[in-house]
Amino acid sequence: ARGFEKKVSMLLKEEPENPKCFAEGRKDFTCFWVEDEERAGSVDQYTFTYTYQNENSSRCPLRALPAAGGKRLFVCHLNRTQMFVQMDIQVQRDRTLIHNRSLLIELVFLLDPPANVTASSTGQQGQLNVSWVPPPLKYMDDSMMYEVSYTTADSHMWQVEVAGASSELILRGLQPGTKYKVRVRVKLDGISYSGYWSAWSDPVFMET
Amino acid sequence: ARGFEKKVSMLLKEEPENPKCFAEGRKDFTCFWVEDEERAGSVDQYTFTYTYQNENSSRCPLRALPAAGGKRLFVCHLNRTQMFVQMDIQVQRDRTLIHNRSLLIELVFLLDPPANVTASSTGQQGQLNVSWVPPPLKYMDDSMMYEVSYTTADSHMWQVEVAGASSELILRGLQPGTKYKVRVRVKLDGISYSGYWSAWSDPVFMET
Amino acid sequence: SPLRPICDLRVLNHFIKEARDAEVVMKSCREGCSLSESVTVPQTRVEFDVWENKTALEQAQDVQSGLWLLQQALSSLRTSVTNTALHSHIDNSIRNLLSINAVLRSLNIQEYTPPASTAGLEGTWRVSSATDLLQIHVNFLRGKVRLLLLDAQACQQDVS
Repeated sequence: ARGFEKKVSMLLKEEPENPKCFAEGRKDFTCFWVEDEERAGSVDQYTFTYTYQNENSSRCPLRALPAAGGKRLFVCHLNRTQMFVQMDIQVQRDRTLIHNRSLLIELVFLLDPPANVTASSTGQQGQLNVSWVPPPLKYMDDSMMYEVSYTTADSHMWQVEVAGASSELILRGLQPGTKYKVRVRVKLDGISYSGYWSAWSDPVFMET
Repeated sequence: ARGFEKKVSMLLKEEPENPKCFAEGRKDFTCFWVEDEERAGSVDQYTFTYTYQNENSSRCPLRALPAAGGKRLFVCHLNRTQMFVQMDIQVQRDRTLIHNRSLLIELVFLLDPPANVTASSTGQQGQLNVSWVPPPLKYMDDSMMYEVSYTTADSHMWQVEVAGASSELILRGLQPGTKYKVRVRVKLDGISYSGYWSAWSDPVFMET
Repeated sequence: SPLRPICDLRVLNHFIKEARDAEVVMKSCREGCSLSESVTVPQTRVEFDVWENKTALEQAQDVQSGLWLLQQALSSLRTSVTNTALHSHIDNSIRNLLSINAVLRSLNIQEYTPPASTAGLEGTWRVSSATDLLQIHVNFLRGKVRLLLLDAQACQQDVS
């Protein structure tokens, strides 16, 4: 639930289209949009319809949730999906079209941040070995890419290194005897699968 | 043209089979062989036939060029190719088979050397940052590997470092306050694509 | 000669990127770039539960018949298109499909015998827009072809 709120707030900032949609795994798909609490209707005034290319339309049941800043969040969640085929989405309020969007589900992944981020000494001066556990997504682990960002513990100037499908990276050229703060985020690499950058993992601290 | 001559002379040294063949990109392929000027026939006495597995044979038109040392060079050039499919090559002179070879085009890359090689200080003692521009082989820079070789300006004992799919490498443990000579060469990494080492880039000079 | 198995997915990634280039060129093409008649194309959709319930042979045939259909469809596009920039992209895409077949052969995936006509093939449909065809081409490579290569038996033991 904590993860869901974070994802909602990230997409509200990053995704101009409505409804905003994301996949977290191979078989799930979530869409939402927000309205001002005052002007929003009750949940049964709305219908969310989706149509895969060459198929009949289906309905996705909606839930309404209170959101920050006097907003109401309308959410649809599917736990069966089809990828690599266009999906057309229509949202109606009282039979009037209010949102309209086409997408491919495999291109809107928004994953949880990498887990178990650790930083350890490599034995060499000015280096740290950063490792993490990739999100457990079958078929997709070699389609992931990572950003490792680091800074000295008292600074806010983050440096960034990019890693391909991997679960570790060695940071080099660091100041010896200094405490560093390290965090990692993940996204699909944009070839077969794509999407948004995940949130950053909680930072870990390690001295060089 | 200068690049072609260099490639010809490299393959004459390195490749025992005939005809000698190389790919410079995803869509081109060149084969050649040499004969003594005295004994060589005229170009229309020869036919160059290639056959991809499961396909009909095709002819590659030949050109004859004068070459160093009283030799004549016979060259065939294709600008469409198929990778991962075995290609059988036959060269005939007056209907008599003179050369016969089977190959996979993706295994005989011979690229131009990396461009814009530069060496600069990293700010750390005894280090040089070497960078280059990979050959313009669309999308395949992730499958290239490099050798960076360096020596002090007055020596001829080259040291070699290997870099993966990258366009820079930091040389470490150099003598401070010394002028170094640095050069780079490239080849496909041998996992799915392979080939010959390119020529070395022209050397650049930099003081640590 | 025994072929070495091509398990490196970067090879497919290169083909996908080139297929995408063809799609982009098509989208900006204004003249001489339409299909003169509709063509049969494979389904690109993947529902993972359904895919995983197929046998390896069914998966392979699904991919191979799709590659074959795309080859026919792109050849038909090639003859109806007059735009030269597109010609080279379509030629390249057709050659890449042949190379993908060769990659499948290298993985010891059983040779596919194309049917006499496209009529009997299950799950196919027809498109009449060249842009749709090139989009389907990209989606097919990104989806089913990649899944087949990822699971290929020949690549499971050999981790190189």
